[in-house]
Amino acid sequence: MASIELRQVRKAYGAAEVIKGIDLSIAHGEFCVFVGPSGCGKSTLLRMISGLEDISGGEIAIGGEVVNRIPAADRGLAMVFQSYALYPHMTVRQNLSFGLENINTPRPEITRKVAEVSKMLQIDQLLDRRPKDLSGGQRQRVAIGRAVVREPRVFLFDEPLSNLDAELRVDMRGEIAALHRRLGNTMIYVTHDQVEAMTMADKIAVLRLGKLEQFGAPLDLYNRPANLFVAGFIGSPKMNFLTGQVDAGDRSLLHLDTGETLRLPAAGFAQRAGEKVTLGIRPNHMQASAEGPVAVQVRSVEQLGGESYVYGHTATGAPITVHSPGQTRIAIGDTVRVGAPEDETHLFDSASGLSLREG
Amino acid sequence: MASIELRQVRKAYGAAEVIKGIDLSIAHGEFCVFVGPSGCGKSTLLRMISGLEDISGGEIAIGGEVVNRIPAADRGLAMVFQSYALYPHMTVRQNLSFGLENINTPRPEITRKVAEVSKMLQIDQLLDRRPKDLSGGQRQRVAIGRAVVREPRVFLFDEPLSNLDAELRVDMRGEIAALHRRLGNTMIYVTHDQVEAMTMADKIAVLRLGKLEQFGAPLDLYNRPANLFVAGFIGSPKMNFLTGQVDAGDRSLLHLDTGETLRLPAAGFAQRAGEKVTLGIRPNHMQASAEGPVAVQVRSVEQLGGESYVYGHTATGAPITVHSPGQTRIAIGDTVRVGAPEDETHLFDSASGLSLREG
Amino acid sequence: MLALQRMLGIHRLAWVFLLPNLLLFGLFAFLPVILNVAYATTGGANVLLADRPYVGAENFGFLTDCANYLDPNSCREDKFWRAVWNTLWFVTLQVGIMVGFSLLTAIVLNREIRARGFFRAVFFFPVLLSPVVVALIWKWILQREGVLNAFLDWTGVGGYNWMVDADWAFGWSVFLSVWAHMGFYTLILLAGLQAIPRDVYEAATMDRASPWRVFRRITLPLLSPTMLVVLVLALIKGVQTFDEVYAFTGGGPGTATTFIIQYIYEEGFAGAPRLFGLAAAASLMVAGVLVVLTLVQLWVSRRSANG
Amino acid sequence: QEIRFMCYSDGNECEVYDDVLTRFEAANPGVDVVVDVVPYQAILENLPVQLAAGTGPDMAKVTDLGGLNQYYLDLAPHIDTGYWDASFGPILNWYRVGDRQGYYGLHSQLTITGAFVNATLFEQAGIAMPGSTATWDDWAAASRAVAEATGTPFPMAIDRSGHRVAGPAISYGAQYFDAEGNGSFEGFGPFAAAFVGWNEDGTFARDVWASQGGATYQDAAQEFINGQLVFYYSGSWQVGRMDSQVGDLFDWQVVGSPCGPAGACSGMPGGAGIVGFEQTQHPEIVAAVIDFLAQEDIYAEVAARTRNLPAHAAVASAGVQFEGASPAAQEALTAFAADLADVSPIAFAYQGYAGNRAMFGITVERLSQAIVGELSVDDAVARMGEDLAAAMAASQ
Amino acid sequence: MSRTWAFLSATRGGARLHWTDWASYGYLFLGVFLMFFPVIWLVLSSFKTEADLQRYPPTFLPYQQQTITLDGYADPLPLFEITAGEHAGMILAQLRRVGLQAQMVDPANPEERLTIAIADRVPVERFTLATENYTELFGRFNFLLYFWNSTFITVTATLIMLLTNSMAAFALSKYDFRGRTVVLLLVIGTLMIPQTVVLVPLFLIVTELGMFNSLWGVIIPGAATPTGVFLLRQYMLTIPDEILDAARMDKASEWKIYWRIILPLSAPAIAVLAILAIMWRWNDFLWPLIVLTQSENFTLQLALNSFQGELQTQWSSLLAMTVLTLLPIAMVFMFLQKYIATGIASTGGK
Ligand SMILES: Nc1ncnc2c1ncn2[C@@H]1O[C@H](COP(=O)(O)OP(=O)(O)OP(=O)(O)O)[C@@H](O)[C@H]1O
Ligand SMILES: Nc1ncnc2c1ncn2[C@@H]1O[C@H](COP(=O)(O)OP(=O)(O)OP(=O)(O)O)[C@@H](O)[C@H]1O
Ligand SMILES: O=P(O)(O)OC[C@H](O)CO
Ligand SMILES: [Mg+2]
Ligand SMILES: [Mg+2]
Repeated sequence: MASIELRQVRKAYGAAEVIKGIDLSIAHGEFCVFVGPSGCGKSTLLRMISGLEDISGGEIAIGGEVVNRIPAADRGLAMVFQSYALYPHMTVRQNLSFGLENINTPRPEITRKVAEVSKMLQIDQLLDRRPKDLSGGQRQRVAIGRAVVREPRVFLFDEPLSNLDAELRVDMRGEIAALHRRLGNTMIYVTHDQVEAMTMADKIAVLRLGKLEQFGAPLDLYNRPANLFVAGFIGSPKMNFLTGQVDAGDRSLLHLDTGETLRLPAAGFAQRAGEKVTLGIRPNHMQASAEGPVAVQVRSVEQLGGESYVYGHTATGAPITVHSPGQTRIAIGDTVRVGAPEDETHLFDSASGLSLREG
Repeated sequence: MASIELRQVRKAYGAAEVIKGIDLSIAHGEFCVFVGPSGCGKSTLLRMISGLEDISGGEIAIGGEVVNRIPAADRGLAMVFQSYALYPHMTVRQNLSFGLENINTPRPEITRKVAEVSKMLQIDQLLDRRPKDLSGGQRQRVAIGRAVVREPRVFLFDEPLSNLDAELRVDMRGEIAALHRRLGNTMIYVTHDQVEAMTMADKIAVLRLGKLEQFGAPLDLYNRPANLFVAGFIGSPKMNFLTGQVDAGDRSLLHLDTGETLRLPAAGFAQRAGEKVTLGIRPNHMQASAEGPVAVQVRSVEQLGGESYVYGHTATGAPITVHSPGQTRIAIGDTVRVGAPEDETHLFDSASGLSLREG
Repeated sequence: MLALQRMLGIHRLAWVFLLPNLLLFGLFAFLPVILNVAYATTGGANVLLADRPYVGAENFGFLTDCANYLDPNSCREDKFWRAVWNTLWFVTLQVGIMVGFSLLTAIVLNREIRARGFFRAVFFFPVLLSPVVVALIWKWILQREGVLNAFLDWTGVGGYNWMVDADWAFGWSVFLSVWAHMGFYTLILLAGLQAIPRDVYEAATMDRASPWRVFRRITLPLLSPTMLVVLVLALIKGVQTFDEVYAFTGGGPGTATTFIIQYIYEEGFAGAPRLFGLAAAASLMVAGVLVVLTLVQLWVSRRSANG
Repeated sequence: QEIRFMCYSDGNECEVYDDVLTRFEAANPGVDVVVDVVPYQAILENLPVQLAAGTGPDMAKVTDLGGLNQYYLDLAPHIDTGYWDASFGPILNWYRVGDRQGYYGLHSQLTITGAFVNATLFEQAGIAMPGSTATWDDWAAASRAVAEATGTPFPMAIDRSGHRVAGPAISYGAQYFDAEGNGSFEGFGPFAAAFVGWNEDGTFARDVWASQGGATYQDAAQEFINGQLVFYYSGSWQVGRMDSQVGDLFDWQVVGSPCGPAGACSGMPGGAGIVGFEQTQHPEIVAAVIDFLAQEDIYAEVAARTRNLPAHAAVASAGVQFEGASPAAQEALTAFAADLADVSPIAFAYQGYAGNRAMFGITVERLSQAIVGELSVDDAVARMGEDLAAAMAASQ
Repeated sequence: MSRTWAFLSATRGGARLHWTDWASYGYLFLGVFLMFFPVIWLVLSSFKTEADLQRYPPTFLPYQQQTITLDGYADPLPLFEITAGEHAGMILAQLRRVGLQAQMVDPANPEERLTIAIADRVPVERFTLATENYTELFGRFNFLLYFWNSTFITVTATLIMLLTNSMAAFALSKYDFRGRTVVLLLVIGTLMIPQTVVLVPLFLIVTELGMFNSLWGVIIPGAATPTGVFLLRQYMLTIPDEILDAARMDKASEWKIYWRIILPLSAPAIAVLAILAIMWRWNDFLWPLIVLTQSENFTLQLALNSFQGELQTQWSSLLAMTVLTLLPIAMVFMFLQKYIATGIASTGGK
């Protein structure tokens, strides 16, 4: 059993506390993704789970057993380092087989597994090269291979696909998912890629400044973000935020700071009259139409071919992104009016940032 | 002037040729993005332009002057390394100011510029740390800062945003674009991110196995890919390909290998009767509808919240991806019929892979 | 090993790695030093400690009995103080020159040059020669009718009797010991240079650093662990310079090139009677000074690593 | 039984011993005498330590004759002491110290200091050589004149060794012993002053004494061999070298030791001897081996083959036909042997004095300092006395 | 010529020479002259006869006077060229020299005796290698035995030293434990006492342990050199800890990490230390001299120095022996120096 339990885990470098008491419980066989802004502590947390980093406070349990004092080598995990940390003096083949040799795998089996994994990662042509003779993406794949080949009870991946091209990334995503299905082991996966997070995760943990902001299934996070931060962080491009004040009388009317007025969803949110709130609308729910309640000054337009992004800002300067399928005819400098279906909006308390969603 | 001209540039490591004769001409002030599968030679090409890597054959000219024999330091470029290559013994501040000191920038100006750049990259809190005390993304930002702070005539970026979170990445994209506008200098940018490539580039160079496959404006590449490879590589998810044979009599009828028959665009392509061709349709142009001509067996479905992907395959096993806005109700195991508007399809010669587009 | 590792825990495991070396050390390095202290506090000319009378600090007193430490002639043991001052001068010159040239050589040899192996060998070969042979070679070259004078005569500058001139003899001693040992430090520095990742140099190139600045700001700081080895060893070995200069000048003319180890050697081993106690006491005084100097070096290097 | 003989060579001595000892082995089945040839440094520096630690060899060839006395095996019980007394006489005293007055060593290699002269240079200059009673001053004047006339760089030279200057110093009045028979530098001043003066005025080759330091030994044989030196004061052991290396370059001859103002014309005897050590497991065999080497025929053979002056009275008086020696060498060795008669009793006693090594060292160091100007002659002589006092105090 | 020039004037990459390359080559050739010329001269001198070695002014190449064997004369006669007088320009053989005159004969006409002033003749010399300096060595003592002893001592002591020192250096550089600084200071501290001084105490200890006159008495104390620990530790400090972390994640035991990661990555420092250790042990003289007194245990260095007597040193034999003992380590150096250039070009990561 390889469930992972974090209890009030803390980490400080000298005076600087970078992990500030995290509670997290990952069930056996679960695929958990860590996301969060750069520098929020994802890698640190991973290294603490792996046993490479000392724990300043709290407890980590793997499979029910507290592992605080168990050395990294004995925790039965494998890890892909963000910086790869390949063995520079070994060939790709040796990099891949080193871990297997350490657990006394018979030679033929090592050969078989290395062949299998290198094929899966499309590095089978490179087995006799040293890391220094590889491209960045090839190195990254070796790093993945080194962890994968050992089939441990827990995998820790630290941004394993960041240097791969889109196609390869899709392939690798598929391979990792397949591996997860086949081995049924626990995986913790750090990524900055929204698509990876959303598609691979059973659960996503959103971290920020060393604290856990929300932990849940991907669509839950997307559909019911617990606070402004999660709402802004999950989903790309970022959710648009409009601040305003709930009408003193009519709880379903919102007076934006821009002076414009919007209708709020009739139910589902617990806004009180007169409260300062923030309305969140995802770019792809923004629709440009003549009747849109909010005027947006277009600052730039990105045409991706199959879809396009319009960037602009409201009268008070709040940035607004509109994402629409196909290629758009809106141009820089235009003023467009936008709006969104009421049931696709989110409402947050402006002061605390917490979602006002009920239930 | 900082135009960059590559003429039949080649690079071989011993017997292995990794750059196989590339001709490319980047105008002064242009923002050129290199894309291509991992290991195709992007970094190598960048390093050759920078002067860090010897050129096995051909010529490189910067600003009209052949620089083959000019040492890297004298070429007036700045580069963000894929591996960062930060100075491990210097603080972030020193890392950033080193280049300025080398060109004898006055102290106060160094201080000012470093402050400015570190603020832009959101690393102003970290100026007194050493690289080893930074997170991966923070290191990457220092690497960007080190190049940016010097404001050279040409920038070379090697996957500079790969380890940043989505929001930061959007910010940085914006900053780099702004920098480009402000300095008006030439930039070469390697990325695996479709969005970056499409949104930032004036021109995109698509590389594959050391050769240039296509070079042009982003939407040109998207709308008029020169061959199957570019068509598949630009745009994410990948374009769907269906192989078949043009009807012996009616040039606008295509008999797919699956046995199904499709209508081809009436004009714009130069297919000949009886020719073996490949039809390309982007996932977001694929529409699931009862009348769709092609039957697809659904293998998996990804729900991203704002959009969803359906993966499946045709009767002959060709993979098909359907991208649709919103959350879909198609489930694994379903068979759906799909089709696409005729004018959103691409046609390629199956044998050579070249586009059959006319003009 | 894994079992042992679990039993001890990683931090105590360090001692397992240290054990074989510490055993050897304890017996063959520390113990002799302890015995040395015992010798320093005993007198007489007997070899076996059991036969030697305890004299306390008498040996130290004898060595430090001086009216004016700057004037050896005013000291009871004038030879010791002459040797001390000579050594001091010698070390200052020799360590500076040697480390400078070793570094230069290592950097040149680390470049992408042709026939690297040959050139490395060239600079290392003198290290392989025994001190006697080193001295012999340079005596041949520098003697009154030696090669150098033949050459100088030929150029018209005219020869010179180098070996009877105290200053020249001293200068040539410095030269000769640099010549003989430079290869040693060059080799160590060469290995140290290899530990600097190449991509950092590439970054510096892109940052338009001049060769000098690359050296100052990249090479030197990143080489500092190795530089520390070289500096500490050069200092220690410099103070302990003996054989080749002894074979070269015998310490002369007069006492111009008599260094502290020669004093120790002649008092304790070569001379008659053999004053082991005096030699041991002198060696402990030298060691004491060296310890202080080394601690200063360590401290400086740690400070520059942090600051 | 295995006997270990630690031997050092100046030429072929150890080879010759090894060879003649095979005869001893043949005569004494079961005995194996192994000759371990070591550098002289091992004898000088390591042997005493090994002896002190009880790990010394059974026998050795040594030069610090009196200094190692405490470890010597007394051969008396195993030998015919009468024969030894008759053969070696007073030389046996060199191995005796204090109340240890036994029979300890076979003096295998007798040496005596004396001068080599480049006869060809004299001939070229047309100057006659001073006679056998000539003084150091006579020789200095003559050598200077020859050097000047022939353009030779150096008139005279003397090895840098306390042993070498002992003879001349005695001729100048050095006493070397005080009233109690302890070492002393009484009377050394005049020679020191004269010698420093000669070094200053270029009569003596400054290079020899002034280019070295400490107690290191330095000879001037190379200068003599190259014809750059008129008068070279060294010793009988140089004959072989002169013979083989001067070759045809010029004629040289041995003139013994000049006389000094104190009346003596003394050289200094010396040499090495073979001794046994008390630590040995087989004292009687060791004694037998040494006694075997002391037998007249063997001794004569070894002396002839190693071209050493014999210390054995009978062998000496019979004369030795040195093997492979040219007529010039034979003549030179004979001249040296004849010079033994002139050796002053002080010199003889000094060679047998246990503290002489310390005194040799002190002489060289301090005299050199005076020559290079680090000390005045008076200071140097005073320091010599102090050094000696300190050394004597330490070795009590 | 132009090819040589192209070879010399190009860096490895093939690009044109930068001024720093010129400076480098200049420095190197100066180095060859200063560092290597004396060594070459030493080698050539080992082929000179003892008499030639003493000659002023010294020659670079070994020369020997030519001789001729003539009928009627038992020994070969030395040849001279006559520079002045009526026979100027002739090559004559000398019978004997008497004072300032020499009796000579014309080899073409051995009957007639000529009298020549010695100032008018110069010896006819020719480049000749005195190979007997070498051949005599082999006859003189058991070269192979001493070679074996030296080799055994060198190899064993070097291996023990490399193993124990690198283990200790690993502990001192990659672990944080209490007492680390103390151990480090002790290690460096022992460097301070000159070897000459501890020779006697060390000798007593070795004797006490029963290793006197045994090769192990040279091997074991020789392996306890603090220099190696210090050198290796400082080098190991530069190996990124992250690679060790990766190995720990790969379930490598600490021993495995030492053996498979640290050792190979320290290859340059290990190579340096190996070269130094081999050189130290091979050239070691003072210590074997005191521990080994029996000829069957002698090393080459002891044998080499047995040419140093009290009054005379046979330089020709000593030089020949020096060159012979130099050859093996010179070859070892050439072999090992390659490994000095196997550093971490990049750490295999970011
Ligand atoms: N020293 C070398 N010897 C042989 N092949 C090498 C060497 N260095 C790089 N290569 C190969 O050259 C090719 C191009 O490498 P390059 O680093 O340019 O790729 P890239 O396009 O930057 O890839 P990535 O996106 O993964 O960074 C790769 O296939 C790589 O394996
Ligand atoms: N030795 C250290 N001393 C002080 N602060 C440190 C040290 N190491 C890391 N940090 C800080 O801890 C924080 C967390 O770092 P961590 O590497 O876990 O970030 P991350 O979430 O992985 O970021 P990224 O996405 O950029 O890789 C960062 O802000 C970093 O600056
Ligand atoms: O002064 P030394 O050392 O040359 O001694 C000379 C010898 O005793 C002569 O036999
Ligand atoms: Mg990280
Ligand atoms: Mg790359």
